[in-house]
Amino acid sequence: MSDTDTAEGTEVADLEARLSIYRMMQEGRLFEERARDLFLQGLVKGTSHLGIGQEAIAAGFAAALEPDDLVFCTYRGHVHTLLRGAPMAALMAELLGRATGICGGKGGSMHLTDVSHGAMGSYAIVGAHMPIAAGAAWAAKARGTDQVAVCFFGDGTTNIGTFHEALNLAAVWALPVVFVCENNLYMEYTAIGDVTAVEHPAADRASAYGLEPILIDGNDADVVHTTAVRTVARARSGDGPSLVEAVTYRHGGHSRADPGKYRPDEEVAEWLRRDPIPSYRERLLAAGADEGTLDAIDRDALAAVDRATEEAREAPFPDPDTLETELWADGGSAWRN
Amino acid sequence: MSDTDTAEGTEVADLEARLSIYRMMQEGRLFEERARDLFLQGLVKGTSHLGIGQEAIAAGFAAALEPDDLVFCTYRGHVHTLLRGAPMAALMAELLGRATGICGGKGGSMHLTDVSHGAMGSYAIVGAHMPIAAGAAWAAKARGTDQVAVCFFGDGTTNIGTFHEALNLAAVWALPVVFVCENNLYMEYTAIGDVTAVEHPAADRASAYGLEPILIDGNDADVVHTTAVRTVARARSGDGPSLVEAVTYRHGGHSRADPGKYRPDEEVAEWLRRDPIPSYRERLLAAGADEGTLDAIDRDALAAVDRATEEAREAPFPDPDTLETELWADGGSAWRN
Amino acid sequence: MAELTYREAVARGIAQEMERDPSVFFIGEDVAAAGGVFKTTEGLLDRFGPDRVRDTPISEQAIIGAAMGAAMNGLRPIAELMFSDFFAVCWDMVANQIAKARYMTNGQVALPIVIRTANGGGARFGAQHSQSVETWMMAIPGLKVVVPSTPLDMIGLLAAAVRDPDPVVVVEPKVLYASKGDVPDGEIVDELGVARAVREGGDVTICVLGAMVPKALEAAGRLADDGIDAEVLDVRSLVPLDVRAIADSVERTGHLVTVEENPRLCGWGAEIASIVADEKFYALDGPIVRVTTPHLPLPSADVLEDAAIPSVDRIVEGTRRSLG
Amino acid sequence: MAELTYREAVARGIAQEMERDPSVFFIGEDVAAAGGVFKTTEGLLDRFGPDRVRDTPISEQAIIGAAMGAAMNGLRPIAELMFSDFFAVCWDMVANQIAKARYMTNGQVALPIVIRTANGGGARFGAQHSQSVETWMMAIPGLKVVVPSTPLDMIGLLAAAVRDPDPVVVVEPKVLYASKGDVPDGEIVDELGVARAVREGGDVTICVLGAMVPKALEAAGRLADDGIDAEVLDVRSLVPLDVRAIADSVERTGHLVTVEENPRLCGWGAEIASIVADEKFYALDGPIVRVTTPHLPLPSADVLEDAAIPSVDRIVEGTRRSLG
Ligand SMILES: Cc1ncc(C[n+]2csc(CCOP(=O)(O)OP(=O)(O)O)c2C)c(N)n1
Ligand SMILES: Cc1ncc(C[n+]2csc(CCOP(=O)(O)OP(=O)(O)O)c2C)c(N)n1
Ligand SMILES: [Mg+2]
Ligand SMILES: [Mg+2]
Repeated sequence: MSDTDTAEGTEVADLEARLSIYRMMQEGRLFEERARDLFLQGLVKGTSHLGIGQEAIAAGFAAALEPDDLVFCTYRGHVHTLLRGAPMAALMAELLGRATGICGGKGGSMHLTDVSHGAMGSYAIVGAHMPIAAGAAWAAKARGTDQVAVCFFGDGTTNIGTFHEALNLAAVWALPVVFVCENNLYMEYTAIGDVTAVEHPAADRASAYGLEPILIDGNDADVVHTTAVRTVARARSGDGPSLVEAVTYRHGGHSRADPGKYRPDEEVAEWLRRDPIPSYRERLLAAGADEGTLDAIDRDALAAVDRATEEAREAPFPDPDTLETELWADGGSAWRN
Repeated sequence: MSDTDTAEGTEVADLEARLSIYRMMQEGRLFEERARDLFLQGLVKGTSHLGIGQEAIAAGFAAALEPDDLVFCTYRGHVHTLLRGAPMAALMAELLGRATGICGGKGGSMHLTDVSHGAMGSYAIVGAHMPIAAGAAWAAKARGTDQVAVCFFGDGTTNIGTFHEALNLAAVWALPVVFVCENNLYMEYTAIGDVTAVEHPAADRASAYGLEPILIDGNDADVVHTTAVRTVARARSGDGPSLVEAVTYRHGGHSRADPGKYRPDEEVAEWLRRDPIPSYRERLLAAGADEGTLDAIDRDALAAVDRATEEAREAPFPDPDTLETELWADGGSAWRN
Repeated sequence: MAELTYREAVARGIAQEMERDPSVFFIGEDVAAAGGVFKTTEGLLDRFGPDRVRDTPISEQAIIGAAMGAAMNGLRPIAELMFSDFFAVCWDMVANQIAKARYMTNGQVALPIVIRTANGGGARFGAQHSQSVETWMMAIPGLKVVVPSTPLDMIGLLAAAVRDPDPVVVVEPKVLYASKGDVPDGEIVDELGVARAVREGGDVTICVLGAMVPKALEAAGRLADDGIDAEVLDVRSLVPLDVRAIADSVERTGHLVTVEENPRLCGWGAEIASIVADEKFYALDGPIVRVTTPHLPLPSADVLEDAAIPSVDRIVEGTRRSLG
Repeated sequence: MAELTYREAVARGIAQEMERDPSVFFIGEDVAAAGGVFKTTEGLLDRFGPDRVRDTPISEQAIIGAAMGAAMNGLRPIAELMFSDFFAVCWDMVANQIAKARYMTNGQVALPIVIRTANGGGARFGAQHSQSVETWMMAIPGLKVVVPSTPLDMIGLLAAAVRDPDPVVVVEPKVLYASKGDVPDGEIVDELGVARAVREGGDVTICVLGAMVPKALEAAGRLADDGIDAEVLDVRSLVPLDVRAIADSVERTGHLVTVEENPRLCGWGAEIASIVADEKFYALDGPIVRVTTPHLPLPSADVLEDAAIPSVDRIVEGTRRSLG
């Protein structure tokens, strides 16, 4: 992408941090590949939306955040939630509809949430979380907490009303929030270019909110991380929101039901070549990382996924009585006396 | 306004057309001044929103439209509806809640509509009519009718989601619609600058939809008319939508309940000096119009308003039985057999 | 005669109407090239071309708003809302604009619009993709609402909706898409506002619609084993509502049960109950029982979702209780 | 003790809670500098400053979404929706996000949010600024809803709403803003979920709320002249609903009338009717009658609007009919 920022000229993180980014991408990838296998075995009942191929964005940002920062993501949010530190077994259990699931089975794949780790929810209505993230940032500012909110969303989301309302409010109130558009070129089955009035659905609209256009290679974890550090710092220092467009690609279809056949074969092949993980591995090796270290990360990630899978598969199904719990703060769901 | 287009260098309309624009502004003004008097006498029961001071926009556009073009406006829509050719007495009767009202008393001040004259409705939910206008334009294009839709809205409307959705759709589908932002600097009681991330709430956002920024002096009827001719022609020729920001001012408060005291006195005074009507009169005189002709227009306009008022005041109140008519196309409102 | 799935019936119904009337257009997200995320609209793009079958941006307010504007200017648009939960993001267009325009303008504006939508639970999609929202529409004056429960009804009611001069919401229970039924050849057109007794019986009236119809029938079968002869009325159309059919049935049976997938409060069952408790009070021989989802969002896990949505067991039990 | 208008009671209630709890913030359109378009929030900006009392853009989705996000991160926001009709433009935030978040996350997210709104007809504002939407909220699991009918209730229920850990919608009938009532000095806190008999009587139970309360009382007065002793229950809280108070009253009177400003179909009156037709069926001695606005948008002309909204006459007539 000629019009994309690169890491050139900007400091990349040190090797340790980059190894951690690598580990995060690998964990995300293996977790989702396992999730896909479990779907194929019929163990995940609902739908699910994988971010395989897009991990550099989640990892690059996750590595730039503090523990009490707040992340808001979408139905395509497994990796974002995991990389905030949510327990893997509880995430897997949620996909499998078990009692030990992170949401007790009430959420499912599209609603993974772990508030204790600042994973503030996966939202399944396109765009809804953008004003919500702005609101969390407003509270951070009002309370003087130094937190930053980060809100991930897709290219297709740039055409819905909440995108516009949230960006304007965040800009006017100078809120500490970073909006990150994961532009994977498609909505469900329709190419974003077919239904959008500008070429870069987020970056070309930044100026409508008085913001700098930021368009980056979302498959380059270093670039993403550098951008994350910069925009998060801007937010934390009180200078207000940013809107980042990170171009990427999902390797598979939109959701479990979708083989993704509407995409030209060459396009898919080209993006598989640009898989963010192997290329990052190469780069780290070139930067002096030890092959053994990387292999160990891979092994550990796989072992973690294996353990989580086993734990989740052995977990009990929810007690049907829990159906009627946790509508209200009193733990119940009574609407009458 | 230094960054505003002027009529300089562009052809203005011929004198006859300009006299007609003058007449339209004067009719609009006198109609609304009368409406205001009737409110003060307690004859109009609900609220009402006057466009006094903003007539140049309505007139400049009205003069550029064909009979079967379609106009969509807001609760501040008396003048727009009138200038499409809606019968004045029926508009006045609607304000007074009479049976002869243009909507039989069911609409009221905020919902003046005259479909037979292409006045496709006054919409009281901010922004709602923007996608609706786009839809009318879509039908025009689909049916090959050559119609253009024109949609008027306020500065405050640029921050609601429908603005964004409508502009994107209109641009992507290259619809024959002109969106006209009447930027009167205020929403209800809050200055638009206090809650908007850019200086020019519409013009600075045109590029987000791949459109040219068009910022004009909305109190100069010639400028408005020239812009209207150009953007309507563009729409009619199949080149797609435009977004026009016309800067203007309402002389009074937002609605009947509002004395408008939140505005600095000097600001109000300055804009009263820039009243679009007297200045246009001067300009027409300078351009060779005859004083007597202008006086006759004024007299005729006043006479028309007097007649309409009288007719409306003498009209009967609605028969309460009409309450239950016209929910459905069969004329009734039955929800059961 | 052919056996069609409910999903195929959607496409057949739309095609029938688009073929007949060139002013019928169809828009929605991923409906054209992809044939719809539920594969309900496959083949329409090929058959009617990109002018009449169009993919939209993810802009539900613009989709529904554009349908309204287009209807004001000579089209008869069919718009799809992919999941009925998304009515919430364009509720103003539906409830404040489309529903009110004709009345507010005293009949100047006719809005022959159809909005189709995939509704309800049972697919383990979680709370934001599983709602039953037919009552939302019913509560807004100016909207008509139908809920077809078979492929044949799907075609016939859709056709009636397209031909109706007023806005009609066609609610498609997503768990029925794979269900099958016989459909005669040729044009099929049904009528809005007509309920149908899918089982006749003299002991108790069960009002039901959509995905709950098969369950109510199964419950009636079980009750029959115990000598209770239930009449199962597929309400089919919420607005207009076939009050006559309901009242006549209760007049004969003396007992009423409503079965709905909605959360408990203010569902359409409450409306029917209130009508009967007024107009047929003296015919009633026992309490009116409403079987509903508890007043909760739908959970995702299958165990929990199954516990939430009315089951055959709960319909049987509710019906027994109505007998007093 | 002071005599306050309902409008003044709003500001007093908000001020009481903002004074008490620094995490209470207040946002909305024109609420700060201008003191609200209904002048319900005058003085709050001066008293609590622009950080805690903020004007927003015309972006209802952002207003309500921001309130939700802020509640997730330690604030107790109060958000104003200027007219309740505007719930339609942010319905997703209310119905799909705020209402469902706690349940979907199995209790991880607490949302102590209050949404205040001017509701209902009678002001000749026409169909898009006059709706009664309290039933919309009631139908969505996860929302609490109160409708204060006096200045004292306004303060007390608002305070209870602010202190409640769950989202509460406070519905303010706009025609009541100018009404007056005595309010004691000092802190006022009421309780959600408690109905109040504003008139006791043994012959028939009239359930009512908001702007219809004074009308129901007037109707009861007229009925008393004819020897009919009506109990008037101000329901006050739709969720939680004081079913016990309603059921106890019907147990004593044997007759039920509901009076609501909503259009006919699926209003809260239907829910109450269906509860009573089930749980108190054997106590009923006559049909349950619902008095509502006809199933129509509200027209603007005074003559028509007055014909639409339940009148004292219609309440009297409906009550007589309920007596069988
Ligand atoms: C308001 C709304 N409209 C439609 C959908 C259905 N839907 C779910 S995901 C999706 C595509 C979103 O595309 P994008 O924003 O690019 O995100 P991606 O899935 O590519 O990550 C659509 C249309 C939805 N969930 N919410
Ligand atoms: C969705 C919505 N929010 C709020 C309102 C209340 N309201 C009516 S007019 C208005 C101000 C609109 O300002 P602007 O768009 O600048 O138009 P103007 O009134 O200045 O012509 C507001 C907030 C509304 N009608 N609809
Ligand atoms: Mg995408
Ligand atoms: Mg304005």
